[in-house]
Amino acid sequence: MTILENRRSAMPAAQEAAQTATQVSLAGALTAALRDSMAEDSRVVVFGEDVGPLGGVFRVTDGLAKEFGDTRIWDSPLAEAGIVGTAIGMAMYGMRPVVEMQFDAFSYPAFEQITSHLAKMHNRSKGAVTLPIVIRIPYAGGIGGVEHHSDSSEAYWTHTPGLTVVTPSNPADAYSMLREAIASDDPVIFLEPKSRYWSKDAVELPVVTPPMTRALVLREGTDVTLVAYGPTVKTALQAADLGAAEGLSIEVIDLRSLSPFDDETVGASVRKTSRAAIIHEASQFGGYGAEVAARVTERQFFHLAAPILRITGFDIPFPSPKLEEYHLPTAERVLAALDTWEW
Amino acid sequence: MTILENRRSAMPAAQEAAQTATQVSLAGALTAALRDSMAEDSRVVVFGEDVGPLGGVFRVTDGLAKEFGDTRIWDSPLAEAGIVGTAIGMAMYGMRPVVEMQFDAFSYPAFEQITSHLAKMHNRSKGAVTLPIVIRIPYAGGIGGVEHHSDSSEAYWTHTPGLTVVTPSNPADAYSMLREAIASDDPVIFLEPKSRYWSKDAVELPVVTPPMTRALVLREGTDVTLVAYGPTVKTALQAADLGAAEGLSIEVIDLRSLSPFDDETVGASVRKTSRAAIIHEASQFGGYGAEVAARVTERQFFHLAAPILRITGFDIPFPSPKLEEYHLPTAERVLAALDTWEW
Amino acid sequence: MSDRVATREEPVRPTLLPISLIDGAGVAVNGKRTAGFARPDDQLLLGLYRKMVVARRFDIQVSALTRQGRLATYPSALGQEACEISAVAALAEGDWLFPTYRDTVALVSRGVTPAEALTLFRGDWHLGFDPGHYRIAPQSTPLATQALHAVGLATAAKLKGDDTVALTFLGDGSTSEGDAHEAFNFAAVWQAPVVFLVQNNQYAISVPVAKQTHARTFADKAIGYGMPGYFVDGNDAAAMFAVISASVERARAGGGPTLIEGLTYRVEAHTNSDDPTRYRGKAEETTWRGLDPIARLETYLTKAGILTAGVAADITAEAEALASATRDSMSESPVLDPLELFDHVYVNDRPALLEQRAFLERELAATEAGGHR
Amino acid sequence: MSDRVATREEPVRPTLLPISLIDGAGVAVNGKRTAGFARPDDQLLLGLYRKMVVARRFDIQVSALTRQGRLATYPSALGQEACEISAVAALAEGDWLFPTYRDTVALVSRGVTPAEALTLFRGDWHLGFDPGHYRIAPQSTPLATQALHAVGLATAAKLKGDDTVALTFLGDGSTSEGDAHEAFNFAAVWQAPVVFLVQNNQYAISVPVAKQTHARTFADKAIGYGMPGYFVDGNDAAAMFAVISASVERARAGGGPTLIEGLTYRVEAHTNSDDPTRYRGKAEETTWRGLDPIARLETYLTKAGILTAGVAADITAEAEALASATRDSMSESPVLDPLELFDHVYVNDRPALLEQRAFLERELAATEAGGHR
Ligand SMILES: Cc1ncc(C[n+]2csc(CCOP(=O)(O)OP(=O)(O)O)c2C)c(N)n1
Ligand SMILES: Cc1ncc(C[n+]2csc(CCOP(=O)(O)OP(=O)(O)O)c2C)c(N)n1
Ligand SMILES: [Mg+2]
Ligand SMILES: [Mg+2]
Repeated sequence: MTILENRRSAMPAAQEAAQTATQVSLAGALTAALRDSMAEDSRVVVFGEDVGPLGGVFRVTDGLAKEFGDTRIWDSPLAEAGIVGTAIGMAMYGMRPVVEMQFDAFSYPAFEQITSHLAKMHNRSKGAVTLPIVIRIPYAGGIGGVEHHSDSSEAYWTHTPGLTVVTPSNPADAYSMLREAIASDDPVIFLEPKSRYWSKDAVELPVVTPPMTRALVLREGTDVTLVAYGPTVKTALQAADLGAAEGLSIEVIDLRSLSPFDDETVGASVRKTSRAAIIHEASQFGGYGAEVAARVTERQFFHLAAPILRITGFDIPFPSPKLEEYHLPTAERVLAALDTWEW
Repeated sequence: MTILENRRSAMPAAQEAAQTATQVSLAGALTAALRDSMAEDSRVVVFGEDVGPLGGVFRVTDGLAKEFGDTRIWDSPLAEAGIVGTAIGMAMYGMRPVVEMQFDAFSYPAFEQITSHLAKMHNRSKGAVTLPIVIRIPYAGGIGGVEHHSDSSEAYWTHTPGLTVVTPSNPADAYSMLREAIASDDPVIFLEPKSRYWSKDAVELPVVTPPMTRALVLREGTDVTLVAYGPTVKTALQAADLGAAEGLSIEVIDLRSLSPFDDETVGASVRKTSRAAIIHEASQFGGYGAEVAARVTERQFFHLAAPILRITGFDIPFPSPKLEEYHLPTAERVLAALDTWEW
Repeated sequence: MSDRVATREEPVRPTLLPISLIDGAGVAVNGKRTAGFARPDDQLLLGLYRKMVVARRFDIQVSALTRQGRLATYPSALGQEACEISAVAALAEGDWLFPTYRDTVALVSRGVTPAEALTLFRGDWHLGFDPGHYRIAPQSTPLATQALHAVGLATAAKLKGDDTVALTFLGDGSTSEGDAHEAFNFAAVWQAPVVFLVQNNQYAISVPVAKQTHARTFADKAIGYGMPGYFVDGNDAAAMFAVISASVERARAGGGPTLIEGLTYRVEAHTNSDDPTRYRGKAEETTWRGLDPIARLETYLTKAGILTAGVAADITAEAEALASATRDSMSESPVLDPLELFDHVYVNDRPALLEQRAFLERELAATEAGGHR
Repeated sequence: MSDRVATREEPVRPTLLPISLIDGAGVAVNGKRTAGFARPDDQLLLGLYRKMVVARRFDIQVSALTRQGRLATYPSALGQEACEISAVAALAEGDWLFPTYRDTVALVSRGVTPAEALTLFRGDWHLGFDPGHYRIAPQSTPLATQALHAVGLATAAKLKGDDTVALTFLGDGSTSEGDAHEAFNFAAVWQAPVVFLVQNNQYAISVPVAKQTHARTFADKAIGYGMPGYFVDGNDAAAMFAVISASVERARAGGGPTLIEGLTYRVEAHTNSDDPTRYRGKAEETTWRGLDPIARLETYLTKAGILTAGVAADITAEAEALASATRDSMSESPVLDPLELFDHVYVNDRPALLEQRAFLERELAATEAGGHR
């Protein structure tokens, strides 16, 4: 449980003792985080498409409608700009809305509200207005979704100043980071890797993992720094296993926060290994990996023995279910990429 | 006229002789391109907000309503998703719509139509449907616009597979590239640098400049490759002058096409100079410069004597008119950045 | 502006009760509830009945295949056949249809083969047929977006002087999207030859209509755009066909767009991965099964003496043949070429994309040779 | 669904001719055209008149300052004062206003100082006042987007049990945006205490209303959302105030949203950089100047004996004082701190942004020291 080693618990000892570590899925951890945030702070409200009685198409809000009633969580009309726009108004009145976009590509109708208002309101008002809003977006592929259900939209959000963009890769982080996102006074785009929703860990809830803006070294290594986030963290760990078998020591970093980027943690690792690669599902051109490669190279150029590699989706629209396996980066593809370096 | 040196004219000699080079503004060149495309191909239609009798807020469609009548160019209702969405339907029926988004940030309501349909229709239909649509977007700052009127949105579009994204920096390219964009069977995001609308060159119209997907070396140099596009090409040329005065030989490249990227031209230059920088107005994090830096480094790492620098806007929302000068990259800032390298 | 008010005729206002020509018990309706629409003749109704039966058999077959794992997902239109089939039947050959993911039966009714139609949900590619060939746009998933495409296409046809009409399906939930509004508005301002058919099947996944609109009917929305609106019993094929054809023909004649609400019910789950027990009761489902569009037409046509045992057997045979063809076409997967992923991203070649294609090609070759993947 | 139809009362339907209480000649209107609204008492009308005169003087002053180059741009509301001022006057202190770029006079009428209000158009910063302090949202440029914020805020107030109402301005052109539709719909479904005030000033920059909608009135759109709609003479402050206050108070009492169309005219250019001669004739402008909202109220109040020479002088003095204060506040530019560019991007500090701040700080220091910039 390398991931858990990095965590400290903020729970009082008594409370901690009363709990036993159980298997929690990433989706379940998100549900728990929502429940605990809603219980703790009456300003937290949840709305979106199908988040009420149905509990969301991924069941992340399962049971919350019953528990909190329809003044705290409700089904909105079907319109994403409407969801984000009204959340902005609510936040201006002191609420802390957590809204759901049903799938990645269905956040696009809200693009103007997010980029022109959500991201800018604090700035344009010289700090007078804060918008503590969390936009939950299930994203990425790997679940055999038909078109428009597997986009990785992170590059759009991370290029937009004013937004904080985070993505958990495991249940404990899912819980802790969502709670932190809801508590943040900055608007947060909370990207949920849908292919990981059902993956489980033994976690005692509530759990507090390191601050969401910090990247974590999940696996130490000496030869290569492999940067991953969200759905590709698992792939990166697999690649590290595969590499180990071949005698290659791969250090795996889970970014957790895409904006801000943790220059310190990644920089330190790269100075150690002198080689780095980044893996993500989104297409490569202008993808998030470009920023990682560019900024790490800027800062660590003279420590680098080779160019930073990007192992990513191709520069094509996300493929149909039966073809997505050819598009999505795999551990094998990571290893093959590392092979292209002169060692 | 280094720019013109790179051009070949496709005009028959007789026609050429009949023309005299006159001062043409970038906006005027666009008007001429629209007029000539409309005259040549009855499938070309133009619509958008205020493009009719008013001639557009930047007067790019000036006079066209009178010349072609309201079945070829007309004012649409005020709704950007509507404009792009109906353009898609028209293209499916064989038309070649050229639509205008009034300002950069006002293309965001059309984000879903652009990313989920315009960019993907050809792909999803296995090539059965082509969408020869041009979306003209005046972009970037430098004209003292109030909020939402100065965004540089290129990173959003260039990360979207299926789109071609180009931006001219001078009147001759404006004419030739717009005509090429309209003639292209792929959807084209045509970014017009608004601060350059009124800049003039002596150009004989019609003019044919090199294919829009090719980058051009505007100024030869031996010490540094400075990559620019749209509004910053002028700044890059100023920087080259400034550098020359300091004994620094800067090669200036005008990308013209942001997607696709001309790896060949930029790569050749970098192999020659062994140093590169990219300049753009958009904020840096996840900006287009990240892709340039990442891909050029990937391909030319062992030719690089120093990390590729990015001279860009800050990671902040675009500032108010009186503060934009502090945000926008200047020739001095380029020189200062180059000074940070160990030479 | 007062000119505008004074000179423009008020468009037809939607009725408060759905227009009805054959009621739930299969009895012909007369008087006010018909809103002046005449019942299509019995032969035409028999044709609709045949297509509805075939469509339902297809729908049931596909749901079954989905449960067997042969499709990635399938949104059933069971119970909505009166809307689906009447729309297709009301269109002329040159007209265009803009369907959603819900409307696969409409595609098949218009001639798309099961294999072509199910390519999307089988997960082979995003689209399995040539839109230009069938004059059917790709089934749209981003809600309400296709309505704008329909308006654009219809406007292009009008500009060219063609008499093409476009009909687009929309769900009740989709009417909440901004794109639906923009489509209604552009169509009305441009007087585009479009018919908007809102299939009010009462749910947007789990969300009931009461959480979607405060209007009394979706047809009422037409008023705000200055176009005619009709509120119709969406399980009454006679009424749906009468209203849709009248609207299509008015559009064709230059009369502009129409907004039609067909009041129906989504009998099945939203898709196979949905669980309706979480948000609606059995009683409601039972009520609506009792208002079935096929059953009532069967009663009516049988009483009219036109649906004889012989005809019924013939229809069943046709339906079974389609079901069997569907099963066959889904029994073996087509060979997919992963390299085609790169072939239709752009019309114009891109060197960098060809490099990526070559990469995958090498990878695939290595795999065959026992390498990495 | 038929339940829904049967049980819900039909909301008020907009009239076909604008509601009018004082006509263009300054004469009180009685009978049908009042749609049952009573004329506010003369003292209240005098108060509106005073504010309208002051607002217009401010508007003229700012346009003049803009021509002198002291502002980057200014969208004038000249001629729209009856809408602007009635809206502000109808709100209680705790209510919220959601204005657009067009509505600067409304801000000033609500107490925002000229310097604060003009910060945006002077180009100093995107916003010059504290929204929470005045309960006025930032003036919105992306069209119709603010309407959703208004609905959200009003809903939050309702959920908290407060009796706060939100009023948002919208232009005629803005009604075409998807966001306008979503705002109307969310407000109606959630029964949010919101008033939507569409200032139909007949143009969206150069585009006339006829190219924007095919509906007879914008008020007619209310029907499609199941909310009351009112079509009002937007140059008649008496009517505007009566209808807006009634709507605000119904919202406050839990009666949900209202859509009001005020029929008015944008007398000036869209902004100082616009050229109306390209798209409209002088005759039209002259007609509308004849329907001026201030002139008619002046006639009415003078006849009523309540607007005496003394009061008029007093009002003029107030207007001139504001104009003079406006000139003064624009005569010198505030010292702007470029480093503040970095201070409000996030609440939480970001190391990388602090680095960029430090970079600019060094650059500025170098400039002072005679360096690069
Ligand atoms: C823009 C967008 N947002 C969300 C979704 C996810 N989604 C798919 S179907 C659906 C419900 C649609 O309901 P309705 O319009 O009534 O159509 P029906 O499924 O009932 O036919 C939702 C929310 C989507 N496809 N597109
Ligand atoms: C989303 C968006 N698209 C385009 C614009 C550019 N624009 C600014 S004002 C305007 C016209 C608005 O007309 P209307 O809504 O009638 O308001 P008015 O200016 O007449 O008050 C346009 C097109 C914008 N600000 N926002
Ligand atoms: Mg539905
Ligand atoms: Mg207007």
